[in-house]
Amino acid sequence: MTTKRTDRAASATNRRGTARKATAEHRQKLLESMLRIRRFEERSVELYSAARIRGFVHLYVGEEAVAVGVNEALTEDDAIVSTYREHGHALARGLTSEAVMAEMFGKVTGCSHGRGGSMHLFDASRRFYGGNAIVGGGLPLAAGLALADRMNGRCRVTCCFFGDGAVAEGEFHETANLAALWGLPLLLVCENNQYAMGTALDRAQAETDLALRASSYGMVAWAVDGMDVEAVERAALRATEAIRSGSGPHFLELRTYRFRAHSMYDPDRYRDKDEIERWRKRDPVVTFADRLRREHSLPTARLRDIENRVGAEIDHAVEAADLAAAEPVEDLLLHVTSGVGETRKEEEARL
Amino acid sequence: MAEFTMPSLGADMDEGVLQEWLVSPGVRVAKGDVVAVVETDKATIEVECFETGTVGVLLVEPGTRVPVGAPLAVIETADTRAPTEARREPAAKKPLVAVPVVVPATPTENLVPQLARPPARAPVAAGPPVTGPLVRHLAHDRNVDIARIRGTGRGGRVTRHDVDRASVAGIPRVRATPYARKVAEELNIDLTALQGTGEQGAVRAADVRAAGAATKGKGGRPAPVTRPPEQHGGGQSMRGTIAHLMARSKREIPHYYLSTTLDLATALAWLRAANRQRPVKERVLPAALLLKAAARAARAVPDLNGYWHDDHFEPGDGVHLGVAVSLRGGGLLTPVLRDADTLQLPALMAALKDLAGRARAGRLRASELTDATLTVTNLGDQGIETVLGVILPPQVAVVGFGAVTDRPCAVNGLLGVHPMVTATLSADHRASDGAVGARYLTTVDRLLQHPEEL
Amino acid sequence: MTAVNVNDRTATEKAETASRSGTSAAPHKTTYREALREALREALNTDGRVFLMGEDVGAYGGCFGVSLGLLEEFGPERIRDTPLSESAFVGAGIGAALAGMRPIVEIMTVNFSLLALDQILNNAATLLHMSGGQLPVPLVIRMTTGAGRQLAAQHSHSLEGWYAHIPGLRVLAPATIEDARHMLAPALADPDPVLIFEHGTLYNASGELGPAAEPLPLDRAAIRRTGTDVTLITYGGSLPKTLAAADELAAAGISAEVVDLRSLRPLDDTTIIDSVVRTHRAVVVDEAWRTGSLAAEVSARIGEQAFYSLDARVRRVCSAEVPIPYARELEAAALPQVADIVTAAREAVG
Amino acid sequence: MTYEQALGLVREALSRVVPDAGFASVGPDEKFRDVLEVDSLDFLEFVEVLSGLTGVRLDEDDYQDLTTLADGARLVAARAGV
Repeated sequence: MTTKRTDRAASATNRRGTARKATAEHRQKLLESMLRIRRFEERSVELYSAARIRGFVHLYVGEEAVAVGVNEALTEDDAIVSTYREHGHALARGLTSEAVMAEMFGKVTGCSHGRGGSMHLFDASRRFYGGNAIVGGGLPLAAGLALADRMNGRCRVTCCFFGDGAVAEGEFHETANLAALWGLPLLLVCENNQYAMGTALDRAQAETDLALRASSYGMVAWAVDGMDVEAVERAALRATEAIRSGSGPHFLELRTYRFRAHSMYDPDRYRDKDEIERWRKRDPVVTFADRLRREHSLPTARLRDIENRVGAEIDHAVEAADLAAAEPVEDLLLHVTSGVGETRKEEEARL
Repeated sequence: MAEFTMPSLGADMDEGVLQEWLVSPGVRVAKGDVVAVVETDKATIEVECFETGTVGVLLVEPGTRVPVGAPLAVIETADTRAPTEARREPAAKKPLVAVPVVVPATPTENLVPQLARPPARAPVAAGPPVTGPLVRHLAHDRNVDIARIRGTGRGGRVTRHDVDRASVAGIPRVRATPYARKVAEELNIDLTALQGTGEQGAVRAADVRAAGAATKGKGGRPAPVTRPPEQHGGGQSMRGTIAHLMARSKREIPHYYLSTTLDLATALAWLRAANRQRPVKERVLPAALLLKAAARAARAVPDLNGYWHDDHFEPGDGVHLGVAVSLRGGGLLTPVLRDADTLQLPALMAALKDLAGRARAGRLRASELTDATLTVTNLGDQGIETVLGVILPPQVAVVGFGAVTDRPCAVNGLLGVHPMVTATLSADHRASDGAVGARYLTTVDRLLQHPEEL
Repeated sequence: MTAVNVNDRTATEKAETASRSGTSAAPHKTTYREALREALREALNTDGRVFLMGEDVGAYGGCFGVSLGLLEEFGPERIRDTPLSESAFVGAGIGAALAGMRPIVEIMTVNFSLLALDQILNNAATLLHMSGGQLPVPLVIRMTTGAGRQLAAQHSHSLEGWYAHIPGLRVLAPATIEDARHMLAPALADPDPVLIFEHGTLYNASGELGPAAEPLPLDRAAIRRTGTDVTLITYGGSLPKTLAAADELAAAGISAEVVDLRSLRPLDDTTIIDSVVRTHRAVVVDEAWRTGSLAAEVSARIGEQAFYSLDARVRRVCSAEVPIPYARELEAAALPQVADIVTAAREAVG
Repeated sequence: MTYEQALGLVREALSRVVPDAGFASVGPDEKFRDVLEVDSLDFLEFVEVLSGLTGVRLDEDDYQDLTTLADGARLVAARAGV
């Protein structure tokens, strides 16, 4: 029932999609969105080195095209389930730099009130159902969100991000089968950045063509150049339109690369330098900026405006996060249950 | 001018060793260039700098260990920026990393939480606690083994006070259950004299009560269904027990209250005459008369004589009057006059004197404190005119008598002065209604008008 | 595949199915299994957001027959058979709950729940807190538990204690027909995840089921029998054995009070401690292994809150620390029995 | 029997009933029943003991002369005769 699409077929211009998106103003928005993520992550490195952000932080530098491209295909009403490498997904979805930065500072103004941190960003109002620190942990959750939509006849998409590592988890196998079996309106977005922490793709997967793997569950699946934001956008639009028309789950394998280590904690000795350089040459932000300049869609002044606006936004986010208050310790036991305490005695004690 | 500092390279990293400089003073560096190699507990990591400019003084020699945030080198930040990296300088000229606010020049202790570094402490004395000669002599004197004492002095030293405490507690600790200790404390019984019947000879509550009882009481079977207030556990002292019970009574039992005034002229005159024929030892107090009337009335109106269990009334198997006896120095016991309605006045009086006396001396058996079917409170001696009692669960009523005092009253139309007493009834409205209560009090009144029949 | 819009079922249609379901209110003879089914039917009828999901809950009628007939009555959209993918369908239950549904997920037995433990712990129990209060998870998970039917080690676990260890979960153990019938509705109404453990030996228990008098709130234990000399504390499948032990003790002149925990998290300390304060002796009966069991938690709390009332050390009657053997005599020897409870109680009273 | 002897016996009888009573706190003319919280049962025992010690019969009518130590001593001394 499904045919495996090669890269070339995927980039075939889809008349209606490309025309609508080709305006310079829209392409500059894509660049600004990617640049916001890039600068945000660079600032996170500095703040982490100065020990003002703690814990585990996984940076998205190099994969910006995936988050921004996929987000273009989602409506406000669609849902997103993400992973611990989620700053890009959150910012692309519209969570403010301030809310995400404040969360990493552990402040009450953070998008999870300081309770989640870098790996657990949540925003119910934007149907951003958060990061998940368990590899593959978000997949069943996303299937459930899609199941509810299907049972209630709501025409919307649930998009689940996960990495190449997750494809080896049982939860990927179980969710892919369930989604295909029940025809769930689910967009499975595999960010194949070639490494599961320190384990290269071919040392972890017997079959490294992940799109081929996914198609075996009876769902439409194809691979896309994850470093080209417009290619990602086109592929995501095709997939979401098909899902909205009721043709069941779709799987996109976005081949991309992270320019920094797995986390701030990783000496990154398992990758050789020239491989990193090869992928750096396809830097999604730089290559897209060059393409826009070549096609006269990006005057230098316009680029400087974007850089300044993004820079100011991030400076403000850091200052605001610095000044914001942490949640009072007395509220420690809140949010364990929806009530004020677990037992009536605890509740009485707290009221 | 900006400082290049030792970066934090992991959640648990406090300090690092600068292994190698990859740049030297005067070299131009750009944001993101790798400038040094740092060794952490986990690995050696190439470290980038976050400023563009020329390297100034290298502050730290390779091979030195410095805390996270410590300045390693100075970087002269140039004003012009490379075009592609154009960034609007924020209003205050504030290069990112070098801003004093971000990385204060002062030592970085306040950045890295204190917890990470153990506070300086006097070296802990290794080996057995060092004790002075005086303490050793004292311990020898009191044949107390210093090695077995946990010193409370500085660094675990054994002090004079420790020895004193150990020698005073020299007597072997009695093996007893916590509840047994509590009952012993309440009945002020010395545990050490008791032979325990519990596990490995442990003294149990039953043993304490048995010791408390003057004579060998009934078999050691645990006390039957209802527990007198002071037998209830919970709370450290008798006060705690009474509080617990009274609170439960008020929470669960819907009390109704009735009060009436009884004319005792006939009864007291009869009693005074009867007492004249008796030796002082057998003299009967007015209180006994009231108790007998209360008991006989309970037999006549059985709805007030019993218990409230699982939402229904259970009549008592006889009229067993709990008589509230206040203990000197506070506290309350309610020894039980069993089958009080059948006791002749002298026998009732004797029983009352015996129970009250032993209650105050803490010599009551457990069985004498249980199974009251109705309680009587008499505060006449304390000069109180009216007492409205709180029902002791699971009973369903409590009778109250105030002081017997001469009061004005109408005697067949003329003003007279008679000895009167206010009798009250508090009853559980789940078990009975006002009419039943009223019938009870009028019965007491009628009985007291014919004292000879009591 | 057309989407069935559950919410648009007209009121009349709902009323019609309710009457057909025969949930009569008059007191009637029934079994624990039927009581569970009545509860499921009532929930499915009264709330369009409710649906049942699990392995063989539809066509097969439920591994223990609880959902027999529900597929025919409510259709495949709301009685969903799942592939053997515990992590996926429990996670899907969580996701559907986040999206406004009121799913009831049946995990065939607690033994298979280990495959979904990550979803239950790291998602269901934790999302509300990690999200700073934005994402409550109104999900009910039912699973069968316990031993005693010679199913050998892998099918005889009692792991309620593991789940009762996790903040963010409510854990229930209906031991009576009344609780089997009346715990589901309040559990569904709870905005947080609720786990209901049904002991395998209870399904066939039969008895009288009256109309919902006014069922005890979920976080209250129940005194199933009053007594004055010793408090026997237990839950779930061990309740019948504990009541039998109380009868034997009564014959021997010892008045035992039986406390049915009903809620394993949160524990109803008030009822437990009040009882022990009155009787001064406690025996905790728990089919799990002694080490780190719920019985350990209950006896620790008694030690902390009723210390000065204890006239004997707290005793625990638990399973022997051995994987549950197959052979009948061996399994019986491993599990807590009436005689063990009676012995422990007699030792306590002394 | 002299007044002093009688007073001694009254104190002796009272100490049997209220063992830990500090006599310093009770003046000869103070109502000892209130000061020492002596209720009717204790008072009856006191009368019984005093009667035993002094051989004097004390009826209920005499009670109003037994409210203070001094009155009691005077009553007993008078009743005991020479």
